[in-house]
Amino acid sequence: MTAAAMTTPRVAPRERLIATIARLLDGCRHVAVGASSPMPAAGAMLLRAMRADDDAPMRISILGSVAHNFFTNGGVELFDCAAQGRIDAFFLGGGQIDGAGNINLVGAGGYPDSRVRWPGSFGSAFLAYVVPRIILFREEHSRRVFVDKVDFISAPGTSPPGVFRTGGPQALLTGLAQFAFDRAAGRFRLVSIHPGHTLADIRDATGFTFDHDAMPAVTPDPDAHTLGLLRGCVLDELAETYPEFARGLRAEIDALS
Amino acid sequence: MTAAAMTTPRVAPRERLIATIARLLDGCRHVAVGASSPMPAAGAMLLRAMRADDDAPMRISILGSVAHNFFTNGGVELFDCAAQGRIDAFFLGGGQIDGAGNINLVGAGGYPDSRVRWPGSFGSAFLAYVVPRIILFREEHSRRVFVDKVDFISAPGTSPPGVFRTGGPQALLTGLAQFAFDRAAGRFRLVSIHPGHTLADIRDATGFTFDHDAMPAVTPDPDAHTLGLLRGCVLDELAETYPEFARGLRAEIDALS
Amino acid sequence: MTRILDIGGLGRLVRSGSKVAVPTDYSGVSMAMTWQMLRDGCDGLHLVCVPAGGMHADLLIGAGRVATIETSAVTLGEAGGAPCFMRAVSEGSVRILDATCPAVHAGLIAAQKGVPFLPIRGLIGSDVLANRPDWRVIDNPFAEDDDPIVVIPAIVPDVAIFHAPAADRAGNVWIGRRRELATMAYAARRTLVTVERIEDGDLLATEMSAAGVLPSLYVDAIAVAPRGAAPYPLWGEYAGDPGEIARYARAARTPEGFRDYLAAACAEAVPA
Amino acid sequence: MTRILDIGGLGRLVRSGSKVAVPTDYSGVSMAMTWQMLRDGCDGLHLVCVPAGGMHADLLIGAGRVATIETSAVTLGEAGGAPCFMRAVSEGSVRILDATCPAVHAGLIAAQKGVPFLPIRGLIGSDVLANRPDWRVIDNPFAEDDDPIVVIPAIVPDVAIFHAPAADRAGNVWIGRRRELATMAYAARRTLVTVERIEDGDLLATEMSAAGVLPSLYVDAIAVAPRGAAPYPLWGEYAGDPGEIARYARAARTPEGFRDYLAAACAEAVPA
Repeated sequence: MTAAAMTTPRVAPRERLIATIARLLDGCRHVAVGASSPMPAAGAMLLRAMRADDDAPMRISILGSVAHNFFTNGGVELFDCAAQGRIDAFFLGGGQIDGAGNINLVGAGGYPDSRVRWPGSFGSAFLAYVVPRIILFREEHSRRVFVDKVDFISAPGTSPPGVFRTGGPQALLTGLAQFAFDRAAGRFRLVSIHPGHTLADIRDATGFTFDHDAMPAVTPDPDAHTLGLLRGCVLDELAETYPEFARGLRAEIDALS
Repeated sequence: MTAAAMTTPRVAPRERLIATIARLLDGCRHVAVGASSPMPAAGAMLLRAMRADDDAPMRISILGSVAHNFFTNGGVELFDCAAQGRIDAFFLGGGQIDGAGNINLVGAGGYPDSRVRWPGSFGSAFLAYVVPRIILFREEHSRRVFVDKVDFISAPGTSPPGVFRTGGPQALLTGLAQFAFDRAAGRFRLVSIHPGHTLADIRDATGFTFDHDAMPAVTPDPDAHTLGLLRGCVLDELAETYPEFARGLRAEIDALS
Repeated sequence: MTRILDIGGLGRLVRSGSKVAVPTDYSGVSMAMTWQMLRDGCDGLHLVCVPAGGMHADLLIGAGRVATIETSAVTLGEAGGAPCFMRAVSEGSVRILDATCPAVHAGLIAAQKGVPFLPIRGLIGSDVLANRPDWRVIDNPFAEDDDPIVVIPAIVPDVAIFHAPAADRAGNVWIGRRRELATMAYAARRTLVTVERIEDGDLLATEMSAAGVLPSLYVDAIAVAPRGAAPYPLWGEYAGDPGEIARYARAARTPEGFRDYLAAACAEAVPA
Repeated sequence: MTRILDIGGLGRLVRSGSKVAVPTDYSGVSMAMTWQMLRDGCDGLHLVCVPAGGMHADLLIGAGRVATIETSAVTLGEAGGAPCFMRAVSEGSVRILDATCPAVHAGLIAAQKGVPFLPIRGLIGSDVLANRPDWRVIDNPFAEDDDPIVVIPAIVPDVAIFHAPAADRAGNVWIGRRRELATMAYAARRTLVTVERIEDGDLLATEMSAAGVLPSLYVDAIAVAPRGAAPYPLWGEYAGDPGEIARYARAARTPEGFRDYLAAACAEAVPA
């Protein structure tokens, strides 16, 4: 271990994910996140804090929040706004995600009388088509989630030529790794593996095949400045909207030292 | 002249028109009138005053007015509201009106470079289809206005079967007479002639043929109670929105005595 | 003319078999009317969630009142999945019309505009579309090349039901920026609203207050129901009670637990 | 990020040949920007009146700045017809796209929703439709029998321009119930607003004020222009000046009278 590495502060896994989300959002002017999405919100808030000196600060719209709500035209405005091209990034998850970037928020094992039923597709069947940078985010990285073929397509990963589509998946972030989505190929490529895991771990936990380098990169840790922002103003800001989540993250950070 | 007739107050021509408009609106729950339509507004206000004791008072929406504006969704709400079937009556005029109930608010003599250009169709090309009781109102009764065939159809009087249409012209009121519109026949029928005019006058001034009884009725004068309302609370109310018009009408009334 | 009733009178205006539109959890759910409908016994409902359902939908489904649910999702948010909904869908005891949020809005806006349909992007290639034979794909008539586009038929609810902070005596309702509540009312044949309070003034009197008003023209009847959205929050008025929603989520995991919760909650929520 | 400029800076953001959307006479016309555009010399405009035009449209037409006008009407209201408009149409010196009010709204709402068109009832059998080859009639895909329905293509203005009472420093604009102003902004590539004043507070801070706000997200630049709608009225702020509009109507009856009025008014309206 080098001296430099020794002075690097220790990082909680969720801090690394939040910092990765911030990187994935780089260049966005307006990011929207769902009502119950504290990790994406944290990543967006972190990026905004990192860019506080820019003359065009990034907007963050948190659905269902009062404090982070720039919308005044009711529930339809998010979708209209996205269709107008005014939302650069949005996060989607899924009970199942397959190697072609299809996501399933509806249920597993048959339809309509699914063996396991999830809440439903929400806005995914629309937003995945019109938001340029869809980030698929699911912490649980298992063969239960990452399947060869989803049982129900809430939103397809790609569309054939001739189908209107200005957006789609760009990245997939999990508790184990970060992938990029190649829209032309309709496949994921492993970008980096989070510290402490191996390519074999990823393969074991993933039910679909994906492209990767022979020696995949390791997901970088956030630097000290970034961590300082995250543990300072970002965590404070987060606590206003997601008090429970912020408490949990703070406890995780405290446990590091 | 009978004693009864002698006690009937004298009536200004525009008071008679206003009272006729009130009769034409009988049974309406919601009447909308254009921004510059004091006569229709006066008729609607008169009917509302006559029905003040009803438990379901009639609504009047005056476009562009602040005091008589029940709308909060911008300029589109009138049209949405009409399409929902929530507006029972609306008034349309026209630079030309023909015997098939077609109206022209655009221009005479060629199109687009009309010899005489009028403002334009406004909402007529929509409202005439979806408001059940369209009342065509034009004080000037001349062959210039009432033509055999309009030069431009802003809104047709009737539509062929298969064309969605829940509304259309029901009556035509002019400075000389009142007509009913027969939608099945696509023709006007003379209902009554205003006092002081003859069938021959109407024929001379009308460029289209119309149905009529051999001895057409005379448009009745408003009774004393109705006139009292019109000259009292209705004129006061009218003055709030149409001060110029109310002043003129009051002068006309004063000149009677 | 908007009628001002008590909650019992409002409940009697909902008929069995009706298509009922209700808002999403943070928008102004009338839990007061949910309890009243559960007491009144109307059933065979076609529930339209605008655009997603929560505890209100789950309760009605659990009590067997819902024949069809049309929604982009049903969830208890932080408290997890909606147990009765998930059970009923898996058992096939409720018909599910899976949608996506903007498609629900599009259907209501079509009704608002008196048009038979509204076009919407997205959806093509999804199983959401594949399972909605009542939706259609047409060719964009303005495109030079093939450009398929989905069209959503108008959704005309028999009744729209929601909760808002205030109304005035004329029946104007303050909805603030929750304009989907207005869309529901425009689209519906009848609109029933519970409010925290009825105010003496005219909500249309000033430009400031008028901007957030659903005019009485679209409101058939109102009842006062203090804290009528709880345990859901009401914007600008009170926070939600996630503990109560979590308690419901735990109870409703079994049909028996649901039954007990329902009996206790109905008894408590509506004083005789 | 909304920029706060002076009226000259705002005017420079309008390019020749742009499709420019402006509101109707009682909705919040920016006469301040009309004068500025007349001074700045941009021309070849495609003017979209939402949904009808008045003195602002007539001035731009009279000054030869308008190549195409898309509108349901142009009128000076009580002061009669719009002289320059009527003259230009009769002479064929402006291209007129006659519409009907809800069709203009439909085109903008289609742009708001990112769909290529919106359907609309009415119009069939009218010469309005007959003279709009850019509109289409399709078969209602949900009808069992033939049911032709008109579809209006999206109207995407390059720039929307209007006047409002107030904005805050973040660029949120108070539009009250004049929601067509929001529709214009949603639909347009760029939105420029003149306001009576800029307020220090946050217009989104309270539910009451937020309900009538167009968020800064949709507002590119703002300039302060006191009495910027005059001689048109501004709701909640000041009445119109019908005498001035009548004076304009009389002057504009001849090209010479128009020219004199324009020169005097431009000089007066925009201090150097």
